[in-house]
This record gives sequence, C-alpha cells and structure tokens, in this order.
Amino acid sequence: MGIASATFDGLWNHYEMWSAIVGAFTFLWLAHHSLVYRSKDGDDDWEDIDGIKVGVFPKHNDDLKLELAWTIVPFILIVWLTYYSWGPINEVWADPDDPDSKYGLECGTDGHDPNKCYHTISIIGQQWFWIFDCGNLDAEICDSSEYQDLNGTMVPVLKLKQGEYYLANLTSEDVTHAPWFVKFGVKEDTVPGLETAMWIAPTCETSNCGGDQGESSLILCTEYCGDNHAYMSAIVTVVN
Amino acid sequence: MNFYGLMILTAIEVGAVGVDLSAFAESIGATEKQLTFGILWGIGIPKFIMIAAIFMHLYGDADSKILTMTALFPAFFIIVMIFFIGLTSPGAPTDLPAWCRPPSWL
Amino acid sequence: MMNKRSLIQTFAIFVIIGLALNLAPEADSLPSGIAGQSEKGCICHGAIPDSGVTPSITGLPSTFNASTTYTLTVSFTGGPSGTDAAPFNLGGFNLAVSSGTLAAVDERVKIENGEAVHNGIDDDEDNNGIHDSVEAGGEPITSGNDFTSWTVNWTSPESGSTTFNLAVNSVNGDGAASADDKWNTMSVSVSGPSSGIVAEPLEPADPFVVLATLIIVSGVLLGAVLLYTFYRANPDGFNWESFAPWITGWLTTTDHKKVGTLYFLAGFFFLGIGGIMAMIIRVQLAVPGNDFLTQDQYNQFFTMHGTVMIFLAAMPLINGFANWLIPLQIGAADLALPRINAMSFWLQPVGALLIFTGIFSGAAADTGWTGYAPYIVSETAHTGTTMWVAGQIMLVASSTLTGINFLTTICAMRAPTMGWMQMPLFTWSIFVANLMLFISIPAWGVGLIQVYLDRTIGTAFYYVASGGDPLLWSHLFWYFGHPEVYVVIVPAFGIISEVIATSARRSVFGYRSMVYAMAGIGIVAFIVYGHHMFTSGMSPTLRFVTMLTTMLVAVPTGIKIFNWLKTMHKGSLIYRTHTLWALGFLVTFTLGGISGMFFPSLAMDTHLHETYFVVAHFHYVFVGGTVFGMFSGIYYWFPKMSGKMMDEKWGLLHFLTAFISFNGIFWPMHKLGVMGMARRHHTWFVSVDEYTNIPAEMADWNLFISVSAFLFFFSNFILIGNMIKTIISGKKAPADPWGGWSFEWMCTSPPPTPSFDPHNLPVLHDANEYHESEPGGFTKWFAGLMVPEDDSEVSH
Amino acid sequence: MSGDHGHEHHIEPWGPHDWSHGAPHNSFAPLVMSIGFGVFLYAFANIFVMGGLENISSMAGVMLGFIIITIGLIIWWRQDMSFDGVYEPQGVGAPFRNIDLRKVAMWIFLMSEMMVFTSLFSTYIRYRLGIPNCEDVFLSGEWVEGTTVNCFEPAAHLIASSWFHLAPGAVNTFALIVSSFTIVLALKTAKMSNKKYAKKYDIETANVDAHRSRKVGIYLGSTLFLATLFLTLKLIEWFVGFPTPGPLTDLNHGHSEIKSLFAEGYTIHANAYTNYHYDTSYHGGHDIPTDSALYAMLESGAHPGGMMMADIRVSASTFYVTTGTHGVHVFAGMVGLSYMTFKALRGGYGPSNAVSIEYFGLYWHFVDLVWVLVFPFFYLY
Repeated sequence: MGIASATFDGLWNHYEMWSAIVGAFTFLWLAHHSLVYRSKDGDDDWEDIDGIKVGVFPKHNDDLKLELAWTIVPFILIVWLTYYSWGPINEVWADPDDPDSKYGLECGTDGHDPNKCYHTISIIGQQWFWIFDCGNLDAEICDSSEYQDLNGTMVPVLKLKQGEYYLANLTSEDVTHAPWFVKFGVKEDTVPGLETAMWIAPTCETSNCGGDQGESSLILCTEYCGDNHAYMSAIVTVVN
Repeated sequence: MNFYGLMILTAIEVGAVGVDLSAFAESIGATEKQLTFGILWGIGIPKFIMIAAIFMHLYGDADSKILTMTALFPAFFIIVMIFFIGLTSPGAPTDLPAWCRPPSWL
Repeated sequence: MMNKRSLIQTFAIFVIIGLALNLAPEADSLPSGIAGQSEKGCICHGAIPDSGVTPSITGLPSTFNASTTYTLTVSFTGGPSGTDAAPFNLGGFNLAVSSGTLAAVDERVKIENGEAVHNGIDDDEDNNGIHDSVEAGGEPITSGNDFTSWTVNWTSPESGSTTFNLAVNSVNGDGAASADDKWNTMSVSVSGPSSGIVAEPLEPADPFVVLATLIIVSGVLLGAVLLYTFYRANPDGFNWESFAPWITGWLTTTDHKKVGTLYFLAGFFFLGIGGIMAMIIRVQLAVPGNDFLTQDQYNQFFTMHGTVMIFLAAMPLINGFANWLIPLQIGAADLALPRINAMSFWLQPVGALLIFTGIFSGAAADTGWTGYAPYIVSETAHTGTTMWVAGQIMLVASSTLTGINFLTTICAMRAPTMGWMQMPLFTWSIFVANLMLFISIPAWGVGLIQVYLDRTIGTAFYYVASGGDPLLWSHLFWYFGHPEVYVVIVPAFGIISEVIATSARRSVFGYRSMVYAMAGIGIVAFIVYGHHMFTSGMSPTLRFVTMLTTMLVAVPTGIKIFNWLKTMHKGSLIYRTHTLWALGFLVTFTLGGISGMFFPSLAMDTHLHETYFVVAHFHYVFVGGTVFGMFSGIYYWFPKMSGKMMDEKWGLLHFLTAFISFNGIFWPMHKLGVMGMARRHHTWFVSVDEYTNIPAEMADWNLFISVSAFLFFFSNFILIGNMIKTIISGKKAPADPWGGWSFEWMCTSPPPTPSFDPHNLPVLHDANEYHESEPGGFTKWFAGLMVPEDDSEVSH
Repeated sequence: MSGDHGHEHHIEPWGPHDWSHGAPHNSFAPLVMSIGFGVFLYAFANIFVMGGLENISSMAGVMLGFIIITIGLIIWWRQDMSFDGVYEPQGVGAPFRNIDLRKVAMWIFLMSEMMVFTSLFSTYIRYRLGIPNCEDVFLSGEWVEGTTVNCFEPAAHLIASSWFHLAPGAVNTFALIVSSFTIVLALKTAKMSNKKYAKKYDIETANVDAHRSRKVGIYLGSTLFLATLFLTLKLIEWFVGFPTPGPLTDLNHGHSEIKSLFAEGYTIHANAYTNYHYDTSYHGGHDIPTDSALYAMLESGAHPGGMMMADIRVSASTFYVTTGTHGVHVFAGMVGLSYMTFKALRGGYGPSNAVSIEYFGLYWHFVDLVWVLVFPFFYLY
C-alpha cells in the first residue's frame, strides 16, 4: 500500500533510489579509505607525502579534473531531479480554469468536460476545530454534517466520493492552521485574511472503499496554532 | 560647497511637494503623484551620492576605493530582500503563473 | 592554613548550597501558571475557558465513607448568563466523576453515559428570544438549561479517591452559540476510606517543577565544579580574599581566550538544559495518548527546546571555538575590539535570563522557535512570549557585535605573511559564517522588534484585522533563519576539514575548491529560504523560484564531502577520538544532507512539511553535523586550550555510546514522519478500527526513540567527566600533539596572554613555490583599489 | 609601539587604561551595560501589555535600566578618556591594508545598519503595495459611512497637505544637513596642524591648543544642539503641534494652530480614522476630482456620501516605527556626541588624535544618509 498519493509514491521511490545510490557511493568510499589508509603500526615509518610542518602552509593537494567531475556530475543529477519533480507541480497546484489540467474545469460551468471536472468546497480553520462547508453539493458528493468521537473530542467527518476531484478554498478565522489529509498527502496553510486553495483527489485502497461505510483517514492540523493544536483533527471518509 | 548643494536640493524637494504641480503634471501627461515620485527620486539619488562621496570620504581619499567596495558589498543582499519580501504578496498556490508551470508533455 | 574568618565563610557557602539542593523540589512556580483544569472542556461556546465564570460543587464531604449517597448542588456564577429579560437559557453543566455513580434528582438533570448533564433542549427554534411554548400560547415550560444551579445524587465507591470534573456554560440566552457565551471548568478530588494498602495515587510530577529542579541542580553542579577547579588551580589560595579578584578577573576579562572559555561554559550549560527539555518531551511522546505534559506545557517545552539549543547552546559553542582559535590561527594578539567582544558575550546570558522568565511564571513562550504570526501576537499566546522576544533581541545585538569583531579581525589582522589563500579552513569557515550571520540577523532583529512593539504598545504589524500580513513575519524570520542554519553548520565544516587533514596526515584536498564551496554556500543561503514556506500561502512564483535555488544547495555541500573523502586518500590515518568523531560527522551529515534533498520537490514537500521527517532531517544536520563537529573540535583542541591531554579510552566510550544512540533516536523518525506523525503535537494515536492514523507498530518505534534519547543524553556526560578529569589530572600536552600545521600549534599550550607578541608575529612559510607570474587582471584591479603599500594611513 | 609580552600588568576594570600597551584590558563596562539592557527591555515590556497601559509603576524599571546603561557607558568612557591616539593599530594585508582598524569596524557596522533599514523599507514597500491606498478607496466609492475600511494611509497625505504641516519635517532635514556640516568642520579644525591653525586664527602657537579645543568643542556642541533640535521637532510634530498666531493664521486658511499627528488621530491604534480629506461634504464636495467614480456616484445619487472611516493602524505602525528607529539612531548619536564634546572641551582632540571624530562622523553621515531616504518616502510621497 502506498504512503500517500500515487504522485507522492512515484517521486518518493525515485528519490529513494537516488539516495541509495549516492549514499552507497559515499559510504563505500568512506569505509574503504578509513580502513585501507590506517597508519599501520604506531606512526613512525609512514610515508609522509605532503610533509606537513608547523608554521608552513601545506603543499596544495588538488586535482582539477576530479574536482570538476564532482561538481558537474552532482549538478547534472540535481538538474535531473528538478526536472523529474517539475511535472507533479501541475497536479498539486493545477490551475482551476485551465481546461486540460488534471482536474479540468468546475463541474457545472459551461464547457466543462463531464468526466473531468472538480467540485469546490471550503474549509475554515478556527482555534481548535475545523469547519467543512460543502456548499450546495448534494450529500452523495460531499457531506459534512456528521460528527464522530476521536480520542475524547467530537470531530467533524467529511464524506467525499472516490473518483471525484475537489478544490478546497481555505481560510482561517484567527491564526494559521493547515489541514493535512494524511492519506492523500496534501496540505496547505489556512492564513487569516487570505484565501488559499488545495486540490483533493480522494482514493481508496480497496476498489469498493470498504463497502458503504467507506474508508476513513485522518486530517491533522500541521501549522502550529496554540493550545489544542494536537486535538484539532478531523476525519475524511471516502465512499464509492 | 557640498553643504550648500545639499541645502538647495532639499529646498527643491520640499518645494516640489508643497507647490501644487497638478497643472504642470497634466501638461506632461502624468498625475501629480507620479510627478512628485519622479522628482523625489531625481533629487534623492544625487543627495545620497553627495553625502556618501564627500562627507563620508568615499571619493578622493586613498582608502576610498576599497571602502566603497565594502559599502557596496551588501547591495546583492539588499536587492534580494527588496525583491523577495518587498515586492511579493501572498497568494494561493493555484494561481502559479504559466511560465512556472511544466510543459504539457511532462 | 585558612584563618578563622574565611573558615566561617566557607562553611556558610556549603550551608547555602545544601539549602539550595533540598529547596529545589519546592521550586514551585506561580500556581496561576499551571492550573490543573483539564483543557478539554466543552469548546462549543467560544474558544477558551473564561475566568469570569466560577463553577462550584457544594455538599461534598472532606472524606467520603464507603457507598453512601450524597446530594450535591452544582452551580456557577458570572458570565453573561441570562442577560436577556426572558428567564430561559441561562446555562448548562457537565459533571463527570472518576468513580462512584451519579443519579438525577429532578427533571432538570439527566444522566448520559455516566455523566450528569442539564436536561434542556433549545426551546427557541426560531431563536427570536421567545420560548417556543410561550409562542404556542402555553405556559413557558422551564427546562434544565433555564437555571444556574442543579442538584445531583452521587453514591460513593467503597474506597480510593474520586475526582469530580465539572464544566459549566454561561450563555446570554439568545439560543444561538455565539462568541460571548462563556464556559469554565474546575476539578476537585475527595478521598474515601483507604482500603488496606491502597497506594495513594502519585500526584503526577509537574513537568515545570521537574525542569526547575533540574536547572537548579545543574546550576549548583556547575558552581561546585568551578569552585573545585578554582581550588585545584592553587590550593592554598582557596580563601575568600583571593576569590574576589579571581571572579572579577573572569567577569571583566576582554582576553579572547577567557571570553572563549566563558562561551564554552555558557554553551555547555545550556546544551544540558536543552537536553533536559528534550528528555521531558521524549517522556511525553514515548507512548500514545500520554498526558505527562498537557498540550499547553508541551508547547512551551518544544519552543524553549528549539530556542535554547540553537541560540544558547550551538551559537555560544561556535563563538567559543571562534574566540579561542581565530587570533591564534591568524597570528594576532587579540581580536580587533576586545571590549566589544566581552560585551557580545555578556549580552547572551542576560538575554537567556529574559528568555527564561516565562518558564518561572509557567507561561513561557509557546510559539515554536519560529514564532509564526499571527499566533505570536494573539491573545492566546503566553505572556512569557514578550520576554522571550526581548531576550532574543539581545541575542541579535550580541551576534551583530560578534560579526563586526570577527570580520574586522580576519580581514585586517592576519599575520603579514598570511594571505587569504593561506588561511586555515577553520578561519575561512568562521569568516563565511559571520558574514552570513551579520548580513541576515538585522532582518530577524527588525521582525522581533515589530513583534515586541505589537505585544507591548500595540502597533499593528501583524494584526490581521487591520490588514497586517502574517507572512511578513515568515519572510523576515526565514530570510534570517536559513542563513542561520548555515551559520551553525559551516564552522563544523571548518573543524572537520582541519581534523581530517591532520588525522590523515595529508594536506586537505582541493583547498581552493573548499573555499569557493563555502563562499558558494554563503551566497546561496540567501536565495533559498522560501523552501520553509512552500505550503504557507507565500506568493507561488517565489515558491517556484526557491524550489530551483534550493536544489542548488546540494552541489557545494557535495563538493566538500567528496573533498574530505579524497583528503583521506593515501593518507595514514591515526585513530584518535577526534578522528572518530570526524568520521562520525561524515556519516550522519551525509545522511542528513541526503534526507534534506526530499524537500525541494514541491509535490513531496506538501506531504512532508511539518512532519517528523523534517524533525529527523534537521536533527541529523544540527546534532549529527554541528554537535558532532563540536565534539570532534573539543577532543582536537582541548589539549591546546587546557595544556593537558584528554583520556582516549573515555573518548572512545563516549563516541560509541553517543553515535549509536543518536542514530537510534533520529533514524526511525524518518519513517514516523512519512507515515503520518505530525510535528509539534503533544501526543499521537495509533490507528483504531474505524480510522487509520499511525500504524500500531509505530508505537514501539516511539518508545525505542525515547529510550535511545535517554542513552544519548547520559552518554554526553562522559565527555563532561573527561574534560573535568583532564583539567584536574591530565597529562601535560605538548605544543603540537597531533602534528597540525597552523599557527595555534606553534605557541605553547595553554597559549600565553596576549597570544602573540605584536612585535614579532609568527611568520608563515608556504610549501608551494609560486613562480612570480605576471599578476592577472583581477589582482591588478584589486591592488589598485587598496591603499598603496608604503605610505602611512592617509586620513591622519 | 606597544605590546608588553610577558610582564604582568595591573588589571584596572574601573579606571583609565594605560593605552601604551595593547590588549587585554579588563573592564566592567560590558557586563554592566548588558545587565542594563536586560533590565530596560524587561521593564518596558511590563508597562504596556497588548496595547493597554498595564502598570506605570514599572517605568521605574525602565529608568533603572537607563541608569545602569549610563553607568556602563561612563566606565567605558573613563577607560577611553586617557586615550591619546598612541595605540591605533592598522589593517595588514588585503583588503584593508594601512587603514585604521576602528575605521574598518565602523564601515562593517554600517553594513549591518544598512540591512536594518532595508528590512524596515521592505516592510513599508510590502504593506504599501499590499494594502489599497485610502484615497483610492475613497475615490472609488466602495465604502459605506459607518463601516471601517482597511486601507493604507501614508503619513504624507496628512503632512504634505500644507506648508505648515511640512515645516517641522523640512526644518529637520535642514538641521541634519547642517549637523553633518558641523561635524566636518570639527574634524577639519581638529586635524589642522598647529602652524596652519596659528596662521589661520593669527594667534601664537603656544595657546593654539586651548583655542582649538574650544573651537572643536563648539562645533561638536552645535552638532549636539542640532540633533536635539531634530528630536524635539519630531516630537512636536508627533505629539504637540504648534500654534500659527497672527498673520500666519490666515496663511493657514483660518486655523490658529497646526495639530500634531496624534491630535489628528493618526495613531497606531487608529482603527476608525476620520479625516476631512475623506468627508464628501467638505468644501461642499468640490475637492473631489470630477473624473473619479465617487463623483459620478454622488452625482447619480448612487452613493449617500458622508465620512469614510478607515483602519490605518498598519500604515501608522510602519510610519512611526521606521521614523522612530531613525530617531533612536539620532539619539544614540547624541549620546556619543555628548561624550565627545566633553572630551573636546578637555582638550582631547588634536592633530594626533582626530580620527575618532572622523569615525563618529561616518556614523553621523550614515544617519543623515538614511534620513535622505526616509524623508521623501515617509514624509513627502
């Protein structure tokens, strides 16, 4: 089962592969040098290459070709990684009124493509609880009326539909908060006095999202907001 | 000499704001605000240079050149701060401009 | 040998110390600060409990006897209850008992899953302020929430003690939940007959009392160690008369070596305090749903842990190394401005006192070390935050003065024969670090002053209602914040370059590319700070630009790591403790650098931001990088500073325990972060059947982390013990124990005062023969800039 | 020159130093001044809390803080008083070869000061571009009498509205320029060789020193006076206001005095700021430009007119804190000037020891340089 959304898993595996390669290369080199180049017995007969003496700036020990190599090769890797992670930006921050983005146009606006459109909901953060507002979407698409007990506090439950796309407009009443949909791997700050936005593409592990009661996962607050920052969580349930 | 120059420039500056320039502004097709803005910059920069160069010995002494380099060293960091903090305003990530977005085939 | 008068005085000191030691546990802070009220009262009416409402329970015996029924009256006064004329909707209550059973006496109260609640429904559906029953023409039916006091029966259990948790609401009666409805909670516990050997339930140790006790104990220990070293310095001088001049000598010193030692003392003391806070945080996070710390206390602990570790432990330690070594390495008598050097030291402990004032009142800063607006200026932030901000303003002043001092010294006071490209790499690292610090810290200073004025005279920089922009603080803070984290790591680079080169007995590989790499880091540090704000509502263009620039940061750091590795090529490595720590640094810092590369890619950062993955990354780089670099530097230069060799066996023990327990703490945090453990949460929950949070097996990872955290904490006392043992009875150290080449190894250890006689400064020879080639265009241009070689200073 | 390598010199943490040898000197000044800053910051935070006056009694703490800082300064100066310019180390090697260390240190300090004022200017630019301008909001008509509007009201809108309002600011600018000039004169007089000095003022070379000390003292004293004038005029402009009696009254179109910014209501707490500029009925409304939307709405009756209430706390905060920080730097300069004037009158500055006037001059010209940028940005535009 993936960590978060498919995009995240793809990026994560790719970065993990490269980290393994770079890590192995560096640690093998380190291990080799620190074992092979040990001073053998005591330290009197070592072959003093650079002749280091007190008060004398030591002989330069550089090799331009090598240094250029390990400047350019990491740079190329970095350029490749930037290029590789440039693509998903269009998914995480798609443009709401660009018809051929992943999420298309808003469902119901003229000219929207029916099987590629998104619904707009709004999420308001307040000092220490979330308010989900489905607007006039019908309950089957988005419903935020239920509450459920979560470790001692009553928290709202946001019911979304698998396969639908949602654009959440975020704002806050008092201080900064940030809804983090742990399973979908997205978060964005709710800043008071500013309207930010976040794309949510709910998915389930099992194809029918665990029967009718749906698969639930957590929404945590990930921008420090004071006393009950840890209790300011909510539940998102994805139904089929 | 430098002193009198500064006094005159300041007098012009204050005068430019005090006097009602709207008529003159219309004639060159700008609002009075833009005209005052232009005048203030036009006078502010020479005053800045006169004080720095003459009063602060950044011109004409043996150590002037190297000290001018020291004075100008933070220029890069000032520009970075003015652009990053001064001239940006908060916004939602969805209105990322087109030139930042990846090409469609990616 | 001690005359009678000083005998009495010494005896008096020991009495005071004894008193302090056993007074410590009672070092209570103001009761108001750590109110016992449970913070999970009903949060439907307004956000915070309001002290205007005073709930009360009467009818409780002092000690109840087994299973008897008591009639309690639950009531409250105050709050807006019933300001409207119509006598209905005054308020409600919720009473929960930890043992025994509740029963309703009249229809005003009902029992819901064991808790007594007012039996009242909203009687005003169209909330026009008139009772529905009256509207329907009938008599107004009074219901549970039309009163401010209720009666309940409680039958007591056989034994043990019972806690009564009462939450009351006082509403203004308009029938709608509005912000001016107030609520408050209280809890009282009554003990019954003790049944046999019922263990009196341990009052949970109050974390602030634990912290205050440990601070006082470590303060007393530090004092005792200082007194003992003063005694060992010259045993027969150990009397009151010679103590005064000795302490004045330290309080008024401007000698860079003594100020350096003061910095080390302050740095290690606060490293200990920060460590204690970390341990308390780990106790809280060891098991899911723990309540050793309430969220409010947890917020204060992680804020103070961050502030203390970065500004009061890491920076002073770096300044300690810099103060000790820069004049010695460039061959100068002292720093350029000695008195300002002393001033920049003394600003730090006084600033620390200000930062800690919040702790003693129990309302310390709870804003995170980043202190984001608008929380930092909101009412809900603690009163201690203003003092925390004031203390940090003093740290800004101290860092600016340090910056002036070191930049002037390195630029203008090098020994005549030492050019820029002959300076040891540690001096280069301090130069680059101070340049970055010096250019970036005013931005933070201005931000802090804005917050200080917002919280005192009420300017509106971050007051959202008047158009204040919370992101301005994030910008100003991180414009300083990111160069600050490089300021903390670059000196460690310098130390590692010196230690690895000398241990491998080779000159460092690619000296010039090392210098350009550090300069590169210095420049790039200023254009990447946006990656801290990828999800913060910053302008999206800037987020994209800083994504690109942040990718660049890996290149110079990569160059340096490869240069260190190449330095060891064909060397002949002597394994001393400082070598072990340098190799340890290479391992942990590389891991930290690699885990850091996951953040610039935006799609991943939206998942990883503010999770334990970030915590793991920056601890790998802060502790694995800076602190391990410092340890390596201490073992390397301690003989030079104290004149005595450290014990290698203790050093090896310290390395093995600390290195292994360090990885035990922070490696699992990567997994925890990715799986869903958020940062700055005072507790976490394992997944239950209806919803998935952190998988169950994560629970024991957290416990594993907490255990290795305690191992790491105590392993560092081996170093402290080693240092004290060395000062007292270490073997005499030669001038150049490890075969280093730079100037500090030329003078005796410990070095004389002033370090070099300004008349005959050391002369640096250069092993590289320079063929006197025609100076290039740049050198000619630059020579033209400078004051000509021969004539005396012109401005006389 | 100096350097007493080896022999144990006396530690004099209080008294004047024997500057003939180099470091280290001991001094109580750093410790005392740090405690002073700590007490000051602690006490100031207790007077006002969250905008309200909490307890005035802790003003005593602020005074105590100042006293401790002054004691620290006095110790610092007592040790500096005996300095006769013998021990003036110079830079070695690139880049600051043969330049006095204290001059290099002053320039590096000014680099940091530049960053302080850049941060303040960035805040100002961000808010001025981020929040809509009050006048534009007023002329756009999108406001209703009675509700407050969030907008940015530059102080210049009030200050540059009439010559009299502008007078304190303008006189301040002239005062700063003159004070820069007097510092240059003080330096020139101090550096002039005895021979030239005697010839210039045709007095015997014997009493040149006394005459020079008095003249340098006068120049430094006048700079101190001008700095005090600057701060007093600023406080008048902020809090006091000034009368325009007699013939000036009609010049001031009938008002007998110019109200201070505080009296005009332009304060950091002004969340309901009203001003005659934003009153549609002022002057029968013919001040409103005819091409503005508001004029059209008033004509067509779509807008009831009346007085616009504005929440200008952010713009007031940026104005007061930026000009206030500049004021604090002028005050710091005054503290330095008072010491230098005292030392000058006691004959401390002669051709061999004139450089400290030059280094203070660098700081003072920098403060004037900042005012060259602050004045147009905050007062005129």
